[in-house]
Amino acid sequence: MTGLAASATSSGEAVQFWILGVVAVCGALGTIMMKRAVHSALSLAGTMIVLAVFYLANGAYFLGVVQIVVYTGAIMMLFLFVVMLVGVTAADSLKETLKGQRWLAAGLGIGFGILLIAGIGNAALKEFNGLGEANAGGNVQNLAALIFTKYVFAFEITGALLITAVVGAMVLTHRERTERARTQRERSEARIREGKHVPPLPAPGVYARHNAVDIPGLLPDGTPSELTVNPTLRQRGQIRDVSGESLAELKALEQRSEDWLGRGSEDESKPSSSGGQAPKEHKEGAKK
Amino acid sequence: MNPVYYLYLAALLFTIGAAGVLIRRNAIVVFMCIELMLNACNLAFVVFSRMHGNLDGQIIAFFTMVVAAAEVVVGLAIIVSIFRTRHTASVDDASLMKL
Amino acid sequence: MENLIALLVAAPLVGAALLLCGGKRLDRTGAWIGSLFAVASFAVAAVLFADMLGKSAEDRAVHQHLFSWIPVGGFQADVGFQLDQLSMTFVLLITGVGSLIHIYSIGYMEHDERRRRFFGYLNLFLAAMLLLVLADNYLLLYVGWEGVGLASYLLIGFWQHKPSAATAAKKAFLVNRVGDVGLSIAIMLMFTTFGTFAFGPVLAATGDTSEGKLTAIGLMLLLAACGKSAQVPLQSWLGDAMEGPTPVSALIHAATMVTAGVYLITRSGAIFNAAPDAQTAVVAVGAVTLLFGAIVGCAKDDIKKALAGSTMSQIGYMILAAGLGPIGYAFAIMHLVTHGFFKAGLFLGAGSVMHGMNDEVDMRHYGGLRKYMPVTFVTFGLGYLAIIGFPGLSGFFSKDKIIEAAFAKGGTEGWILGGAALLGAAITAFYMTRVMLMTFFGEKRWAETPGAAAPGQQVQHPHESPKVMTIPMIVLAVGSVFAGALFSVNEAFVTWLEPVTSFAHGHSPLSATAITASTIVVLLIGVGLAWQMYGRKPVPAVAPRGSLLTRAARRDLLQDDFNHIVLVRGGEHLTRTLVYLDHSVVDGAVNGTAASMGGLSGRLRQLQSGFVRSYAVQMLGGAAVLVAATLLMRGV
Amino acid sequence: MADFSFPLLTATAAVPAIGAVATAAVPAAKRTAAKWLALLFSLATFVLAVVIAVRFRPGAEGPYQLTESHAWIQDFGVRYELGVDGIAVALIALTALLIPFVILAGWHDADPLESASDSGSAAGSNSRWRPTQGFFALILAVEAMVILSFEATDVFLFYIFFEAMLIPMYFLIGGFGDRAGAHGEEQAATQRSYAAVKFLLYNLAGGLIMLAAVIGLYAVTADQLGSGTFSLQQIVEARTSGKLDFGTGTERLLFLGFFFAFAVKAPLWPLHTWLPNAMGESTSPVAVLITAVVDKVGTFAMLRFCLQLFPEASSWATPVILVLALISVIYGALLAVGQRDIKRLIAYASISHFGFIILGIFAMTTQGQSGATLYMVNHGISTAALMLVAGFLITRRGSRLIADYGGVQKVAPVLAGTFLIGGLATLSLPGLAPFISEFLVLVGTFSRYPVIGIIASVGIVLAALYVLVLYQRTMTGPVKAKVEGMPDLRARELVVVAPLIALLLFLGVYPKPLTDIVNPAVDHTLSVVDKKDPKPAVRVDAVPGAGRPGHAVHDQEVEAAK
Repeated sequence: MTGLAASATSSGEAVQFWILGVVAVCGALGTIMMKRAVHSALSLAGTMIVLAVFYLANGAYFLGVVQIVVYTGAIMMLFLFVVMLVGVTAADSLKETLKGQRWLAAGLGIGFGILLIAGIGNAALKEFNGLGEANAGGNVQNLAALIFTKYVFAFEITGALLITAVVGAMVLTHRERTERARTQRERSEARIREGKHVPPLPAPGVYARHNAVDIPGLLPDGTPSELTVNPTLRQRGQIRDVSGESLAELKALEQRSEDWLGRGSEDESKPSSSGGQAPKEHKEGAKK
Repeated sequence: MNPVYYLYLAALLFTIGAAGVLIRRNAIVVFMCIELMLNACNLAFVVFSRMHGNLDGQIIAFFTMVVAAAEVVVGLAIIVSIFRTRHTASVDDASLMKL
Repeated sequence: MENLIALLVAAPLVGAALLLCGGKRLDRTGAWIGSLFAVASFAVAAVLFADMLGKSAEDRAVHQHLFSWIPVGGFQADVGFQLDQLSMTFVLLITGVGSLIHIYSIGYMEHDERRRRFFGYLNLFLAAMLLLVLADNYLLLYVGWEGVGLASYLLIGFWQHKPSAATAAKKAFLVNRVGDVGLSIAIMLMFTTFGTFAFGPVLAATGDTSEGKLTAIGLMLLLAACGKSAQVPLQSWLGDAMEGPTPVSALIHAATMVTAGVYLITRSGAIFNAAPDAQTAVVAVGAVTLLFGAIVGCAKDDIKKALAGSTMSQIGYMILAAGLGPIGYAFAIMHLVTHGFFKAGLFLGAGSVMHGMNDEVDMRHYGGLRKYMPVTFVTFGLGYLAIIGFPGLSGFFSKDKIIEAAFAKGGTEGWILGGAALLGAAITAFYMTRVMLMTFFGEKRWAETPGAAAPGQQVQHPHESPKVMTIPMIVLAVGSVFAGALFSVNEAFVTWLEPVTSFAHGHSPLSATAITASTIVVLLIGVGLAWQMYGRKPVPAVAPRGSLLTRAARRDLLQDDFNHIVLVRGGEHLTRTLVYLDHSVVDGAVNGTAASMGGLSGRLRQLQSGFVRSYAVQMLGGAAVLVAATLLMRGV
Repeated sequence: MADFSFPLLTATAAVPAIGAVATAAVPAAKRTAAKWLALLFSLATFVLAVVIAVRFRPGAEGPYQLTESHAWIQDFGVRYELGVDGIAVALIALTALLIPFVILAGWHDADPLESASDSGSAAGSNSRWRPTQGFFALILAVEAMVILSFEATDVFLFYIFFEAMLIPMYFLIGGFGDRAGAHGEEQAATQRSYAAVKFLLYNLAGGLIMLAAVIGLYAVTADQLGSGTFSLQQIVEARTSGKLDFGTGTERLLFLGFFFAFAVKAPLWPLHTWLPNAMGESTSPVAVLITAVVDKVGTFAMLRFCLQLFPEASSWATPVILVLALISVIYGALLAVGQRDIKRLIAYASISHFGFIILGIFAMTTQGQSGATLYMVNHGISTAALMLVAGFLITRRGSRLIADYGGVQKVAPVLAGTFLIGGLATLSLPGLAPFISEFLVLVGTFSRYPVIGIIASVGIVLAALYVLVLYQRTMTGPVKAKVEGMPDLRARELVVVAPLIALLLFLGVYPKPLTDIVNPAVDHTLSVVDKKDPKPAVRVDAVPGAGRPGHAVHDQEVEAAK
């Protein structure tokens, strides 16, 4: 392990670098290219894991672990939470609205990168005295020593910072109820007053043999009712419309009973065809 | 192999992140890109600490992580509250200095 | 005794203050108060005069230092008086004639409701004029110099409701200002040359000074004199100044103020003696003006304007004499005094005539008045005889001496000047006779009853003026008869002035008798000519078109038109363009800058789109620039 | 002075400041009380100024007296340093003298309009309501700042008040106008705000450039003296002892920085165009405040700071400045002739007079600079007299156009008389104070630059022209219909005008008290600039007034020259 931290880098590390480096870059590109926020988050997580490995490779064992735990563990999860929370319009079009913004961004980005690389290039970074003796007593212990001696002040301040952040987050997100919550009576009265849809909303899944929340209930004629499912789900397009399927199965049932009653078998293929199209609809419903 | 390549990689990631900040309109993704930039910096710090043979770089990277965590918390909170009022997370829509 | 000198100035000053700040309650008594103060200062003058006669010629000059006025570094201006023979002469003339005219005005201004202020102004004038002649340094003299200018401004424009009067007053002040600039520059030159501008040191130090500087000073003094004494080219104001009440014309624009120029030149004699070129300029101005004024005087039908022209020309004589140097100074002053008498008398006479004729000034509406106002006729006549230099009367002695001195200048110059002087005498005789005839002789060109009035004739009830007006006229007439003779008795006047204005006998190519004879001859020619034109045949009630010269002379030889076209119009155009430029260019430049700033900021505002990402782009650009800068710094 | 414990100078500046606060605090209903309070404070200030003048000993050692010095901002060597020389004393006296008259003259200028007074409290016409308290408080504030800037001997301290002055002036110009707008109150208001903004921008531009110069000065001193300082005295001493030496280039730049600000304030051609607007649109007391008090700070600062801090640069720039001043003299006079608006005419006349002042300052002769200082005082008084009477005239007729008047002399003789005297003072008639200063300036200029002196004296004639034309068009001639019922000066107005006229007469006849105070300061300035009066070509032995009182000054001058 200490060898890893030494100045002379093994060829193994080189291989590791070249492979994982490519992965990291791909992850980064994915982050900025992917259409859905979720995918961006995932690819970013990938990059971070790679970076964690690189930390380890550079002798920052503690950081490597922290990277995985805190970043990929905590922060990315936080991201995903928010994405889920906000994710309704998460799929934003990559079409540029600001004029010339994209070209400017590309140009500046490339120029900046070139500048940085040039800077690194002409910086004299030849000699490497590795972390051999720095990590002598163990990386974590030495870090701890530094944090609690040399950087103790900054450390305390970061503590304060974190507290502040927590409070801030609470203040920002916690919404104070300004008006008194309306009692059930009042709500019902209001519903009567506005007159449309007086009874409570119908539950989903009724009359269909499912009772999952994402399946609209069917009206007597078998068509699905919008009212029965949560609008958020509808908006996300995560409703499974089983109307067609259930109708087909109804038909198949009648067919079977007729068969069983020994009626004319002039229409054999129907149930198979209907049964054949049902799963397709099912899939579509799921995909929608 | 010369660890300077790590630095090149860091620069590359940083640039990509910056470009992302400029290009993406979704606030969350913008935040991610910022995280990406921070991470690039961290990588550079770690590599530097290896170069100089002392742990200060790592310490800085450590602090950076803490700050990044705090920043994400607050930032995301802000995004959520904006989303509540505007029903959108696009940074372009938040072009006025009022909610 | 010298402490009285301040009293001379103080008395009329107090009077002026009293009358101007006194308010309504002095309205009735104002006239008498003013006259009282004038007479008081005359009394003081008489006392001082008696005292001076008591002393020997050398220590007659008296000084009184009051206080240090403007002490700044090397620049030491004091308020101090110097009373020597020259000043004394003027003091007597000013206070004497001044008092008489005050008294005369009591009658003349009887019906003017603002006469309190009138007498206040008159007193103010007396004070300023006395200050002028009593000052012991040029700066204090300058104060008096402008003071009389102010007084004359106020008095010319006394009837301010008449726009013509207001304009005339303004014109007089402005033209005088031009002259005053000359005086102030002269004082500055003296200061830079001698380090002082007190009479004593300056005039003493002329010996060891470059002639060029002295010439410059002399010319500047001459400019001042031209302004104040209405000499060419600054004479244009005197004619219009007749807009003022007649006593003012008599006192200020005939007897005293206009002669200040002569006083200045005589006082600065030492400078002029050392600067021949300046002297030449002086005599040239004098000669030109005496002819100019005489010619103008011939053409005017307004009696006061005619007299004004004559004043101009008489002062031309004095300036000419003063320009002749030691041979002339004394005679200049002498003529000044005699002129003070008879010209004042003539003006008062004219005033009396106007008083009797409802302020009618056009001589073509007079005629045959001798029967109606005998006293006026007699006094005016005596003054007339005096001014044309009728043998035995004062004008004869003084003018004759000047002509003599002019010849005595010597060389062709002498001949030219002498000739001019003679010619002037002839013309004087002509126009004065003309005035006399048109006013008092011939058919009356007015009617006593409306019925008898022929077309173009006014109804007049001419009557003799009250005693309070006639008595001063009589006194002045007496003076104009005997003064000359009195002065000439074994050159009393010359010897009197000699200690101040060094005197030298001129040696003219012609004998004195010859000159006297020739003067009498030209005199007779002039009178005869006038008799021919105005005495024998009746005077037309409307002025005939007249010859080109006549018409030019009526318009002051076109000098005013020149002023109007060149100075007034030009000035108006200049100011108008400047006003425009100030608004459009000087101010416009600034406003333009402001506008362009506004435009620029409007353009810059586009950058602040409010889009976070465009800000981010700018940030990244800035970061890139910084990195590049760092690299370059490290690179080199 | 060590033996002098009571901070007289601070008190003199503090009294009006306190007065400003007190006046502003008076409740809105008690307008008259506010007026009297303001008047009271201004009079107290005047008393203090008189005390200063008495305490001040012309012959004493050292350039400044009654000095106070306290550390203020150590890090930048900024000290609270006050001190007066003769020039400052004269100008402080002038300021403290004029303010009571300004307040008296503006007694009713800030009253609510008749229409506003009845319906003022009601909604709508609040915009036309002029808060009286504010008006007088602002005037007092201006007085305090002006006095402090006359007293400050620390460049930074001076700069602060030099700039802060603009704020109350801005509101005075923009907020209060005489109801003589030709096209109604609304347009008058827009013109006012235009004038106020113009005033502010011009002076701010100058001030900012000066700020740069001030910082530069600090940098140089910090660089060369080790510790940077703004103290005028220290810098001058360091210069003379050779410890401090700006390079030629730096000195010239710094000089220009300072001079630009002062030239805007003064105002010098071509930076003058703000003055006519400001004076034309503001009420006549405010106009007097501008031209007679505030602008004097500019010329005063030229004398105290430009010349003493940067002698070489001053003498380097002299030719150009003299030419500009000459242009101002002639140009201002000519434009005054061309004006149709009484107040603008007076404004341009002031521009011409400021040209004279600057001429005198940069002629670098005793006469020139003493003359310039006297000129500041006399011009203050004479313009105050003329402008205030003009203001009375304008408020009577409700118009600023000369053409609207005529024959006033017949209906209001006293008003006409005072107006004429003010005008005569403006055209510097001998016997009135301005003559002395103007003549001194001309002599001083002439003795070193004859040609400029001669051209400048043309200004005398032009002055006569514009004054007399103004008087003739307004006061003489047949009585215009609108002028018929015009009342003569009231008691209050006489109280304002009479003392000014008396002062003009007194200083015209006996200016010695003033010259005695001013001369030593001028000699000190000249010794700093290291200039001597040109000696006359012919040495006349018999100098008049040798061994007389008033000749002592001459001896002092000789000593100072050593």
